[in-house]
Amino acid sequence: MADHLLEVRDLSVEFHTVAGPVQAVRRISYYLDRGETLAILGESGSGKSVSSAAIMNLIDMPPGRISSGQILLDGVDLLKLSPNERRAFNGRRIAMIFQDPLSHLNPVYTVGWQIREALTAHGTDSVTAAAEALRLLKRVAIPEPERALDKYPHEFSGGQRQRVMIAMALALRPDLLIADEPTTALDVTVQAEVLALLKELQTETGMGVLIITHDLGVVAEIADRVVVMEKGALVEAGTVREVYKNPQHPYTRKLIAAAPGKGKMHEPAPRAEPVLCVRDLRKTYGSFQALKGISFDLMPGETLAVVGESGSGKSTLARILLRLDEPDSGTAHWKGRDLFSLSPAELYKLRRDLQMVFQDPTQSLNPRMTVYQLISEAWIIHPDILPKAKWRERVAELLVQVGLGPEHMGRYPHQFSGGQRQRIAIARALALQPQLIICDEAVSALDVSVQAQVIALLDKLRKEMGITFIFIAHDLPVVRDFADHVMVMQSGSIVEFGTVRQVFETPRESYTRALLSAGLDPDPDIQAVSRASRLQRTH
Amino acid sequence: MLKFVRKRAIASLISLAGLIVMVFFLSRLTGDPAALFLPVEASAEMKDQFRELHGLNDPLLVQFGRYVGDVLTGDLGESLRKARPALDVVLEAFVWTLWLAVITMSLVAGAAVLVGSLAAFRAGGFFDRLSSIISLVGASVPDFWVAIVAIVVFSVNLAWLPTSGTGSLSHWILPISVLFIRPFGIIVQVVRGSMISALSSAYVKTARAKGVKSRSIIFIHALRNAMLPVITVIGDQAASLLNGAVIVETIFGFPGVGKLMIDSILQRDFNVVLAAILVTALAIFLMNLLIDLAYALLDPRIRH
Amino acid sequence: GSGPIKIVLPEEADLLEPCMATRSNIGRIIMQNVSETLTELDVRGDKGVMPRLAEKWEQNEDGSWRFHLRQGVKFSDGSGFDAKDVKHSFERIMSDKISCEARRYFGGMTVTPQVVDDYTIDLKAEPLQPILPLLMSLVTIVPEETPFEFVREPVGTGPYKLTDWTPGQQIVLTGRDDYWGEKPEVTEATYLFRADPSVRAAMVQTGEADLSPSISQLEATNPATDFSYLDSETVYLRIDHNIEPLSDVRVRRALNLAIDREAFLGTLLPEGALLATAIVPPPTLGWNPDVKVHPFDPEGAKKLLEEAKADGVKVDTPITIIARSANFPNVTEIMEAIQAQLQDVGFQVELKFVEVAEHEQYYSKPFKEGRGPQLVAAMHDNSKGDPSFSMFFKYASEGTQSGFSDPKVDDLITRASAAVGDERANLWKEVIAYVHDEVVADVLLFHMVGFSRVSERLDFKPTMATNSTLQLSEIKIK
Amino acid sequence: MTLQSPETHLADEPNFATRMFRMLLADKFALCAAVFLVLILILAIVGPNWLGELATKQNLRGRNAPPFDWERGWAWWMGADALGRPLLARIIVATQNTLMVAAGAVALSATVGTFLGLVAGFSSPGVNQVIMRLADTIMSFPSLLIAVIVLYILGSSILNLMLVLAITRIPVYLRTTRAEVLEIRERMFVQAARVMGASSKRILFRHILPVVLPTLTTLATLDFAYVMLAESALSFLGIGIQPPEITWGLMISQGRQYLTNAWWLSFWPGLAIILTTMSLNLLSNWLRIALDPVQRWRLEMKGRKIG
Ligand SMILES: Nc1ncnc2c1ncn2[C@@H]1O[C@H](COP(=O)(O)OP(=O)(O)OP(=O)(O)O)[C@@H](O)[C@H]1O
Ligand SMILES: Nc1ncnc2c1ncn2[C@@H]1O[C@H](COP(=O)(O)OP(=O)(O)OP(=O)(O)O)[C@@H](O)[C@H]1O
Ligand SMILES: [Mg+2]
Ligand SMILES: [Mg+2]
Repeated sequence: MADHLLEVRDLSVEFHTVAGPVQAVRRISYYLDRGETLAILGESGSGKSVSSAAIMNLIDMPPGRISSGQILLDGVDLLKLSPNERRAFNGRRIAMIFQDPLSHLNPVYTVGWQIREALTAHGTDSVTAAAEALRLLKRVAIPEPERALDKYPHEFSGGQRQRVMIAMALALRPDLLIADEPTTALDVTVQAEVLALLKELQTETGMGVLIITHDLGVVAEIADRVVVMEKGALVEAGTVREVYKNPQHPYTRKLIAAAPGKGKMHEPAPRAEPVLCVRDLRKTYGSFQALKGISFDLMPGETLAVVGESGSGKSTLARILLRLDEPDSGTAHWKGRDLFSLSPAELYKLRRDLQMVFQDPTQSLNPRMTVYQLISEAWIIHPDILPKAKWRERVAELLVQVGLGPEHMGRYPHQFSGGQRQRIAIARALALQPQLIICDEAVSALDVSVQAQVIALLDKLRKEMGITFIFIAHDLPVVRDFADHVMVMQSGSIVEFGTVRQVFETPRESYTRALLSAGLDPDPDIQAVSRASRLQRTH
Repeated sequence: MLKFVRKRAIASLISLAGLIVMVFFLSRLTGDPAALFLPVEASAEMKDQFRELHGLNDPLLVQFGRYVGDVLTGDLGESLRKARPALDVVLEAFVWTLWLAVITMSLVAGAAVLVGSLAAFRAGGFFDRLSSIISLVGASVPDFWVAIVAIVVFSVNLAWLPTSGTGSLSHWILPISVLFIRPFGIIVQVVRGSMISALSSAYVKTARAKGVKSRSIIFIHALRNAMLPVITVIGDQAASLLNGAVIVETIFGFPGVGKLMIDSILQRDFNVVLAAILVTALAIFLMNLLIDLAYALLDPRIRH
Repeated sequence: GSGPIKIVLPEEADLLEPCMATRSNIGRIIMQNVSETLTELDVRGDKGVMPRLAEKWEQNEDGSWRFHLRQGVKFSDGSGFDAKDVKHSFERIMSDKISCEARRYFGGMTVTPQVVDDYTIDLKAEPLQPILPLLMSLVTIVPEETPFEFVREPVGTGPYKLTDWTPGQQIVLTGRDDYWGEKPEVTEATYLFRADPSVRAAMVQTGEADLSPSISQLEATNPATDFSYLDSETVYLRIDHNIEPLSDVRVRRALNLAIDREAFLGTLLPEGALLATAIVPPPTLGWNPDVKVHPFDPEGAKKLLEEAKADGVKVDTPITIIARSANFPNVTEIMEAIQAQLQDVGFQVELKFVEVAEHEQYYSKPFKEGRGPQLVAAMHDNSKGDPSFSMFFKYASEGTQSGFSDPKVDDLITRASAAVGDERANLWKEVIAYVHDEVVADVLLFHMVGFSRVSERLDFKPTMATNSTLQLSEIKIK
Repeated sequence: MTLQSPETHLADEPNFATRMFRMLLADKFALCAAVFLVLILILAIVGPNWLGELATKQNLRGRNAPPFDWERGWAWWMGADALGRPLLARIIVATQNTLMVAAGAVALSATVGTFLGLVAGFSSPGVNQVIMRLADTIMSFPSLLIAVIVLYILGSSILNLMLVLAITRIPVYLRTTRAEVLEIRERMFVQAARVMGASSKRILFRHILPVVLPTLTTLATLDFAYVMLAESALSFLGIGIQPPEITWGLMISQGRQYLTNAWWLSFWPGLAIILTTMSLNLLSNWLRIALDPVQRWRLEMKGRKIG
């Protein structure tokens, strides 16, 4: 027994809310051995993050409470340690990659400093730490790592931040790594590199990895065993192969069935009058060119997927189109009107038509507003959309549509899981009944079953209401199922633009091909084969 | 950066000029210095001669023109009562005040940040309650109480410290201690509040996950994020010290600018008032500039 | 013995200009210590005007005064003292190029100094000035070279010279070896300034100072070190007779009868304070012992008010007492008590506290147009021994603080000012009685007392003049 | 200001008031503070009519009567002042003026300062520069001089005094608010609101202000003490409230000279100021938690037993 690296026994966690205690985790037990990777799969909001936070001793207690259980690391019950003993464990023996990188990085320190601190906090001298920090940033493929060390978190793209988190967690080569959705914001090529890095470290140090993910491909690629959670409880456990090939629990079956990338590809309608014409958009941050002349057209009612390298300027493009940032040059015409020369009053009218779901759901929700207030704010701002009497009803409806419940209306953002927050953000965007929604990694934090539901919802809205989507994603199977056109971006430029079919079946550019081939398949067997061939190629 | 400072300097000079113009005219609406300089029994003729002598009989605009002319040549006029250049009088006093303010505020800032942060770290705990009570009493106790009681206890009864005056290092202890109390009380509370929010941020969890010591979590991770309102309030408190710690200066016979300013205002010694305002305003403008630079230094998101 | 001492004063001198030495914060330091005068008023005994730099003086035929000066006197800058210095000092004081405060004592007259020889000088006053020798006790003598502008380093013939002045901190006077007179016991005096009375008291107690000429009544608890002294300040309410209902003498009398002056003594005021019957304190020439304090008679006051009302005087008009905050200890309480007492007999009284500059506007002419009936609470200081420094200003029609105009008063004041000897005393007595009993010009309240704390190593009794002159030579060291 | 439409509030937290009340019960300190403040408020309203007479009745023979003399009426329990007036009664009567000046000055300066700070932090550099230099100017204007000028020109009255004190306190709120706005406006939820088309007004008041508010409340409660004491300093110099009006500040300044002989004269009003400040601060600390959804559990948990 004691030879397991980590053993969780009978763990239950509950949270206090006004409405009474919420059982987030119910008596779950699992173990993890040295050198092994255990994936926790599960529905969004099923308690994955909470249970791993319990291992890190990061649940706010109160309002949270570990109501039962033991967490043994090498036979030592972590729950019984004094704070000081605990501190020595954190970082050095157990490290964690948080689900939500932006809010988990200290905004006022450079990332270099923050990575170094992980080392110096446990006694590394500062010279070594500096060298190590640089090495780590290189390992997670951050461009220009020397300069990146001196940048602040807000100067990075979503995926880059996530890599900074990873670098920080790996700094001390912990015995146990808890990775909470570590690759959601990474494009597939970078994702592959990061996963390879994890594997490499694992063979080097015998690190145990507890990976929380909803991406079955990632599971197939890296995990040895899986546990599946639903509504706070553990419903299934086994080796990856067993679970994939022969799922026992209905939820697991549903999950595997919902894996995207199997549907019919869209056949876009013939090109008509575009609603959005973007011409030669440029943006620089200091001397760094984030966008180098972006031009494209967007047809009404179509879905344009934007895929590409992490840090290639996708979010920047979205922010500029919504006038959250000013471009250096270029034009964008929405239904013939130049977006960049609108007066504030015109802009206000237009806001209603153009909506966005932000890449970082936690930060984009006002922490002081309830879900109801967050969603209904749209109608306060644009009072003609819905009479007040109907607000409650409509909020409930929207919540159900995105897979939440009306009972969530009175809760605040911090009381939700990452995926749930993302869904609130989607519901908020839908509340305005816009004509264009820019979804910046809007479904990346959702488990495949919920993801499928949300995608279906969006697709339905697209068909019924003619909503146009710009869908920024790195999850190629989802793109394949949902998009009409695909735009591939790399370092600030568009490298390929075409219909889904064209891009997926006859990619013209080498980068696109690299992307497609780096995609992971949910089937562990297929994935094993492709892994082997990849290894061969590199050797 | 340089451009920012230059713009700022120009704007500051304009407001400084505005301030002086305002004070010049407004103060002259508040009474006749002749009546105050001369005894009540002085004849109208004497008063008139006094005014003539000091150019107070000219139309206000003429007086103002003359004043501006003098100021541009670096002459801030003479003190009516002291028959000395107003600027000399003010600078002499200002040096004392500056030292008093700088020393006091450094002590206050250090102590208050320490106490406030620790209180926030265990909000609701014993130390928090204790420090709250102490700081709130400090913030609301009349300073002359403390001053007089301190003199009675430490100088008269215990004979440890001189009652008042200047001269040795020990003369500074009581005034600084008395001045310390109120800003300390206020800043502790501001630090505490700001730190409570900062400590509940997600990045604090990251730091804990990294195994960072509580001390660094408080004083490195959270504190810097909590500093914006804190330095603002420190600045405000420093400004009120620079503007004169009147009570303390009065009681301890400290030759600072606060008492000078009060006396000059009450005696309508306009040139001294104007010079004093000019000097303290310059100091305060400069301090605010430093504070604004500190914002940018503390929080990279504010840098433009 | 002899040695240095430290004196703590409430207020710093902003100038040490000899011609401003009549201002108490300046005079206390330099008067007779650094700068001397020709004559000097005896405040300890009753010798009247005594010689100082003048050895003797007499009145010439034409009414001018001849002063014979002391010989062998040297200024602290080494130059000798002679008649030209006196002439220069006088001209300097009277000059319009410099606002010397001492000049106010020579209002309404022209005085022409005439050097007779090195040590004799004639002063001719127009109109004739019987108290010119007394006035000369206010004229500080400076060397002939002194410019017509304020100096900050006084040069005088006194027993001390200024050796250090650190503004805001201290002033040091050091004894002179070449002083013409007797060498005082105090070799050096350091003046410190503390505005707070309890701090001043504490400083003497801890030995940081040896003498504090003014501490508060409340601090004066130690009979070994604390002394009270009549300090020549008189508190009164100036009545503005020009405005109804104060224009009616019955109303003014009622005001006087309504106030229970006795009740203040030993409560809000020290035991030793005197009830005033004149604007000048008792040792002054012509102070009239026959004038009796208005009795406390609320019934009488009410009756007078009713009478006045019956005659159509608008006694219900609200009257405003205007007082200066921090004018003297307990001023707010005293004024509040007076207000209450006046209200008790049926006056409508409002109370208004103002700061110095504003107070001055109410106190001195020209009075504001459209003002209501006002009582201005004020404190007047006369330690000069002669009422002429008060009477004209406070009671003559032309007086700057006078609230009324009465030809008889004017006439009496003019005559008294010109008279000498007993006649002068009698005329002043008459003025005082008439103003108090017939005109009921104002509400005279108290002659104040001050408290000083003197270290036990010193032998010093403060006098009425201590407020304005603090002669170091009078201080003995035990 | 559409700070918050009450309907939405009611809609999602139907029992807002009871919830707040329960949270108040959960914090003993805040509860005491609230009770004390309510008491003060009641005294402020009824005080002058109820005890006005008693508080001005002079008795020179009973001057400076010491406190804790249970033989006499309750009004004398705190002793009597220099005119023999019962201190307790005077403190009660003074409550009204004191609160009027303090609350008025604090409310005015906080409102104006916060508003200008929000505007400065959220508008063009030009406007920002103007507002900030204005703040610098006020800040370097000695408050005493403002007092002398305003009170000299406009005459001294409670209203003018309030005005003077308010003007001098504007810069703190202004600068604090602006500094916070600079940071908060970069937060993602503010941008999200902009995407929805929220007006600057809405963003400032609905999204940014609530985040700054706790700091401002802390400042405001401390300023209460500041204002009351400043007012006492002004009285002492003869430019503040003057007798026969009374405020706690004036009582303190009148008792100043008796500090070593009859401490109670300035002690009780001083204590009143301290207690009021402390209550306000405890309440504001409570409010900070009660209004912050992330912290609120601290209070809600206390109500029921954990476990
Ligand atoms: N502070 C809190 N108060 C109340 N409920 C909470 C709180 N924190 C989390 N929960 C609830 O606990 C449950 C588990 O959350 P958790 O973050 O572990 O989900 P998750 O499995 O990580 O989901 P996701 O994949 O969406 O990140 C969720 O239903 C959430 O609503
Ligand atoms: N404020 C900023 N200052 C400097 N550089 C910035 C700033 N914001 C973004 N960048 C840089 O611009 C580039 C594009 O960022 P953007 O967020 O658009 O990437 P992205 O395509 O959305 O990537 P991801 O998929 O990782 O979210 C990145 O390399 C980032 O480092
Ligand atoms: Mg999660
Ligand atoms: Mg992005």
